[in-house]
Amino acid sequence: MHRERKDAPLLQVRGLRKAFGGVVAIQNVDLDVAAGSVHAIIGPNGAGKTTAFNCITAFVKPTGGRIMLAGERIDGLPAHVVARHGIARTYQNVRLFPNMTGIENVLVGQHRRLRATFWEAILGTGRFRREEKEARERALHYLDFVGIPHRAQHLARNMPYGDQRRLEIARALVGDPRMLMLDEPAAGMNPTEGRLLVELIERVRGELGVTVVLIEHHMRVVMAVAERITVFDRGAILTEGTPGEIQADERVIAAYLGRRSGQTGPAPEPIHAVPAAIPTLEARLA
Amino acid sequence: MKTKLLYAASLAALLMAAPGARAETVGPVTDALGVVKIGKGQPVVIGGYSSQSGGDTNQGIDELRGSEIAIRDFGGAVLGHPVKLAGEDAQCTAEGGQTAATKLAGNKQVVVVLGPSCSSGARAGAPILWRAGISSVAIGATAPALTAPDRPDGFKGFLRVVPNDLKSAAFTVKYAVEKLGVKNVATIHDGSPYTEQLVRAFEKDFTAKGGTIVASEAISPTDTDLRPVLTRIAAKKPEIIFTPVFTSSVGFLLRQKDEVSGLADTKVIGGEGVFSANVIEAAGPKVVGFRIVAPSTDLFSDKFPAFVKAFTEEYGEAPIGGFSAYGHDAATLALTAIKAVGKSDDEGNLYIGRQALHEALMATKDLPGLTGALTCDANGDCGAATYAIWEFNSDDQSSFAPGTNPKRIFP
Amino acid sequence: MSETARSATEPGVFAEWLRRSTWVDFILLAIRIGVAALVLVGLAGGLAAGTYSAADFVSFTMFGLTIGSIYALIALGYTMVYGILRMINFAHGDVMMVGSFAGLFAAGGLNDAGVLGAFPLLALPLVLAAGMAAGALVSIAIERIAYRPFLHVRSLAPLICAIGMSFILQYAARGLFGTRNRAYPGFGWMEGTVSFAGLTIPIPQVVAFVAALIVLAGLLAVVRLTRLGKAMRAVAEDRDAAALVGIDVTAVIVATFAIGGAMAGVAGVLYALVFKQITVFMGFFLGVKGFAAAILGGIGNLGGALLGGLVLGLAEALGPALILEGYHLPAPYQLKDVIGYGMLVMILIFRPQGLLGERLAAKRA
Amino acid sequence: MSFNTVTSSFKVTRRRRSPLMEAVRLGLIAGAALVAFALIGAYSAMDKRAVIEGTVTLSQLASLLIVFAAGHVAARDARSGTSAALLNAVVAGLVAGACLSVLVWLIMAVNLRTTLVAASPALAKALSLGARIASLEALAQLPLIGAASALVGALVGRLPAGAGKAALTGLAAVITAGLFRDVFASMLERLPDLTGPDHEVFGSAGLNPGAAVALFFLAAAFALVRDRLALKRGGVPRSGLSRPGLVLLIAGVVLLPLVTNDFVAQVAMLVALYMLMGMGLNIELGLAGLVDLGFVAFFAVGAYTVALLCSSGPLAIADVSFWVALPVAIVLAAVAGMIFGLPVLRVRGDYLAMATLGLGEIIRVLVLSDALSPYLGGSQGIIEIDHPRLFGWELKSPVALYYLALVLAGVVAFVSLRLQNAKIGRAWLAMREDEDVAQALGIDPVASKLLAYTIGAAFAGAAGAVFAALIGSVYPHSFQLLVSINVLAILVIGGLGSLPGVLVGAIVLIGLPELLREFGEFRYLFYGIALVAMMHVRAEGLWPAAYAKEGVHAS
Repeated sequence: MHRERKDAPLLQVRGLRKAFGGVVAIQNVDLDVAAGSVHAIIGPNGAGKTTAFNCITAFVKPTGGRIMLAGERIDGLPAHVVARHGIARTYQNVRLFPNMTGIENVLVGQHRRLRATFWEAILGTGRFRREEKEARERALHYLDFVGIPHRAQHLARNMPYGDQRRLEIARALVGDPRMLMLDEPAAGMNPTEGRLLVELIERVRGELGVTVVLIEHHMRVVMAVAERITVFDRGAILTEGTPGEIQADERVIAAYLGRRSGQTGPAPEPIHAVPAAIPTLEARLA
Repeated sequence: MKTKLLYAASLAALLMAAPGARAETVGPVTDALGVVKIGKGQPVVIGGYSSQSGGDTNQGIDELRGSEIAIRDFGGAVLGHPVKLAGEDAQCTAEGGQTAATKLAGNKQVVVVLGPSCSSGARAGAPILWRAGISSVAIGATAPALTAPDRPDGFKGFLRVVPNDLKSAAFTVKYAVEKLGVKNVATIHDGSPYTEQLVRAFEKDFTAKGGTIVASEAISPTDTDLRPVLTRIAAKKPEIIFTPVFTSSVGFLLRQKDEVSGLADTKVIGGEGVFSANVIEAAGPKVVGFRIVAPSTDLFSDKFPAFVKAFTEEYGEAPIGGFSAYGHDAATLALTAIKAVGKSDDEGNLYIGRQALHEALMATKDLPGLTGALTCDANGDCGAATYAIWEFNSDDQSSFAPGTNPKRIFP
Repeated sequence: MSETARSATEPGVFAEWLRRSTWVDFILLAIRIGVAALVLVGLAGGLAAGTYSAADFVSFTMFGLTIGSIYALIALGYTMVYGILRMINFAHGDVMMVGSFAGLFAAGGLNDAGVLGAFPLLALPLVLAAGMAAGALVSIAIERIAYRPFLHVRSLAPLICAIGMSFILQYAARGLFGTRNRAYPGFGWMEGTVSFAGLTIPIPQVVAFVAALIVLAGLLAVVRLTRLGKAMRAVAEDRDAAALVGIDVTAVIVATFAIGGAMAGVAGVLYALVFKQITVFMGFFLGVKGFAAAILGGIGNLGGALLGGLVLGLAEALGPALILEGYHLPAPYQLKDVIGYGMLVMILIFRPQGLLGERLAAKRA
Repeated sequence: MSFNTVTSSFKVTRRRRSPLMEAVRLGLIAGAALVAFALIGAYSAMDKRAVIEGTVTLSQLASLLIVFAAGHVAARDARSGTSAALLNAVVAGLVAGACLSVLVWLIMAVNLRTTLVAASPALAKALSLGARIASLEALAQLPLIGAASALVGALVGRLPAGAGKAALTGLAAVITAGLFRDVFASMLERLPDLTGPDHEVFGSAGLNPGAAVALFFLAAAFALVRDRLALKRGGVPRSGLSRPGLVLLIAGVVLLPLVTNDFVAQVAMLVALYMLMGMGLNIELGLAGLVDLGFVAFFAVGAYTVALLCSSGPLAIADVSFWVALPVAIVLAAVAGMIFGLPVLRVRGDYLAMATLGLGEIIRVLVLSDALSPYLGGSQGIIEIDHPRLFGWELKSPVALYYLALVLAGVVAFVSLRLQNAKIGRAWLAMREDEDVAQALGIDPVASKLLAYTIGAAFAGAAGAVFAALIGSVYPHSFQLLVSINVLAILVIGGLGSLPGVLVGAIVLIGLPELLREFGEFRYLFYGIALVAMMHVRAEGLWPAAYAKEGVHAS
């Protein structure tokens, strides 16, 4: 029912502002994410990237501005309604249901797809059973899609970190979102895992046709997958452009460097990563 | 197959569980409801159920302690067998009464049961006991319906030593109308079945005699500040306040009454639940002038102080309310009846017929008890039912002694 | 460009509210309106009935402030502990009962020793000290048994343990001290009354009210000015971070419990002085009321605890006269708990941060 | 002073002390426990109940066990050799016994009773064990008995594992048989009399001494044989409950009321009722994570609905069959759940606990009030409720009503299981684990909580309906806050989110205390101690939900 034109923006953010008490976390954020694209958000720690994510997914209430998904306003709606509009997300520090198994986690992700009513569940009707069976198959399919088919019966909290990240993506994808928002999906991953992640994101966009927005510090990953990049700095948008434009932008490098000198614990990767990412990008384009 | 077996088994169980005592002959005794045989040297088991936990704990513990003192006063034995009181907890709820009664009814050695404290428990419990052929002598269950002439068959085995609410209410009305000549009365109950019922009975009687109930208020037993409700009452200008609530509430009421303007001259009349030394402690100096409706014990006034003394020695504290005396009387009534119908054989075994015991209990006449002379009527009301108005005249707890403090002022 | 687009499509306030709201919001609004209507109709009816004189209402207010001071004292202890641990100490009311009994025995001892007669002014501090010491001890024991072992696990264990401790305290006290009502001694000078604005107020009630203020001031001083207070605030804010910067979290929590227990002891003794008699079962529901007062005022906020206590007391004293009277209900004071708890529920639903508190409920969630 | 004794017994700090000091400390702890036991009046009360007829009373047994445990612990210290360990135990026992001696002496020498009501001459007499009160002999025998008991405790600990366990099993069997005399005696009454009239197993209060000795050896032998068999099969002797355990438990639950008496059936009936409520709260708390302390309100709604619909009394609004009233009660309780749930469910955690507590109290006060008494009977309740009829049979006996409750409990368990494994059950679990994330996955938190609350309320309503039919009358006094606390405790003790846990919890918290109903005045004291102890020993519950177990093993 929602057919997106490839060129029209799927997500439109205008004048977004969020203040915690007197502290302004973000202001004047305008953001357009094209349907079917992979859009990265980068910026130093504390630049307001996750706050913007949280505003879009209704985790926090924006102080001002508006957010539209496919032309419909979604700001101010409760999180589950936003989710029902087709936004799914993952979290900076993985938030799975730790005491549920892999498949259970993915089944929860299908919550709004399942139609069987409460009474059908109690009576165990044919439709309910068919639907449950189909849901399980679908869950297994998505576990397979993200590359952890063997984790179906493991408790989420007992899985290795990388698998937890993948499980989180499977849980988000299984609900057929229009837009998937990944908050630092490559955090804590080694280069091999990073490459696999790039591949996964490509497939998400390519095979499933889901628009992807990601926050990422690993420039290798960002430059490999993003079509457009928005750079945040100190709560506002510094600039936006294609990976090539961003890499050439003096202000971006300055922002990273400037932060580096003033801050105690920023992401170590970016400074070296920005130049190092170029071959990867070229390889991809070629 | 398995399920069928189970079904058959449960049917069998249903049949077995079906009530109905049959005539039985054991030793020298034949009885329509069954016979309890007590071996040589074995104790005579008397059941008891009262509120041992929950909100009415004080009263329930008091009652069974009263019964224990009675057994001691009886020499601790009847017909050469020691007496054992098997006290259970009835919690002052219907389900508590039912469970305790079921437990007692399951014990074939239980001869008679004392209790319970509350009418709700009696309503659920007494029929269960009677189905097992066991008579019960209630201590604190005062609901009139329990001994009404049209009560269901299940309550035939139910007797009580505490007079029912109607009697005490009627006496209080008589005092208010004939002696005090008051027209406007306020009442307070605390939401317990006992106080509510008593207050309603009083209101009905009093209105019938031409009086006016100017305020009919209720509090909760956990309330500590009664001044708002007293202010409300004061606005209606009653001449007296009738409130059969328990010790804590009476304490707060009397202490706070004088802080409310307009009630200084209003007398408070309490119920027999506070016929104890503890109300003196609870109300402090304000107890002076407080009147209560309680059994007239003048015939046996030497007994009561002795009872309080024995009680205090045994349990470290004096009775908290007035109901321990009924506990004593219930036990005395039961033991006297057992003594009358028990038959021993040559080997020293004791046999007690249940029907015979019930008849002996019902036939009680002029038995001297702590609360007066006990006489059972055809419906199981055995209470002495001679009431008096007592007035406290000293705030010294150690002075508690019916006759001196509180002093009988009517009739 | 975006500026003009925004202003052109800016919907009205109502339309905006409608867009943002879900069915839950509609129902909550309906409840708000319903409750407000109930209260207003009752209020109008109550005032129109004219049962009470203005003097009566002044009296009601005074009664409310008295019981409110007691609630406030309990709430102060509650709020200290809750502010730090974010756990309900279900046994707090029973700690108060223990403090009350300790005060009673101390008073008995002092009386036997002749201290009461010789130095009547010394009696109150000594009795209070006994109550505080006992309260603090029991409270520390509760911390040790019910809270410390479960500090780092998210479970119901502390709640269950605290309920268990509440039973243990009540019934152990019943076994040890007996069931009877105990009269609390007055200390000569406390037996009198003072006249104020045409009212005759018994001195203990004034003492209770003043004590609530003093205790509040003392606690505020501790929390704001001392090292311990600083550590407490740090632990309340973030336990792990506090530990990282070298604060002995366990010691701080123990100290908090001790202070909370001591406050309960004060509440117990003052309660007994005002209401003159105590029993072993008196603590539980007073504790619940105290907690309600703490929530009402905004949990974790000391001033809020005082305010909440007074408001709750006033609501219970005035509510039946003002609101229920309007519905001509029989025995309206039997329903005063409906007003008290009703207020608690309404506050929790519509203003979980309480009258003065910050939005802790949401923050914690 | 009294408070110090209570608290000091809990102050178990792990500091290195010399073994002897450690033994003295243990002795003092045990002594404090003994003194507290005596001073709360429990000793005197339990002294009236014999465990072994004419030999050991319940209070003596409890005291012996306390010292036994102290001796056991004192001798456990790995640093010392056997003789030193035994010496430690003896010291601990001596000290513990001496504490009691001091108490006896104090009771007679000083009047403690103005403060401590139980410190009576009667207590001193009971503690003098037949000797002249507080005589030298009486005072001296207590430490000696203590030392002996502690020594036995130490010896049992030092026995080879199998033998020690067998001894403990034997002891446990004797104690169980003695404590639950009424249950076992009623079972024996139904069996043909094998032992003859002169060899009764049970006396009027407890086991007969001969039977106790026989039982001890039988149980010990059984334990030995079982362990041998288990070892032979190569398995480690298992403790705790397993799948066969569950089958046995269920079989016991179904059959026990058949082979015993009405009292056991009555207790089983109460257990089944609490199971019903427990499963309701399990949906709310175990699955959806909603702490509800006002649960009893829905129980009351169910009970009052049946009362109003099935009573032949004056307040009845209809006189229909129980089978018509039951669904109405369930639906009304569910509706009540929905009405209350809506506003309060936006509140979380402890706040929710308090909000629901408030709601429960509001309902109780309203039901009790004079304002509503023309409709609900006020404190006089509603009486003369008809018993259910089934094919012309009146379900009246506790056994019949027990099976009614059990069938309902079965249905409810079935529904719970089905829901747990459906979309809504997963949504509840997800909400409990992480509400924000669940919401971001499209789960409407209020709607799914509300559903949990409504279903929980419906189950409680069913329990209330059976309750009304069972008792035949309803009074507001039956719907106290305590009921809610009881149900909550059942869940936590049994294991949150676990259906078998509900069963186990109900048996432990409702069934066992009922069998000791005669000690009602100490019921809540022991209840409180049990709750605290349970949380310390096994906080995840007796029968944790399967996934929790899996987690424990895996991590």
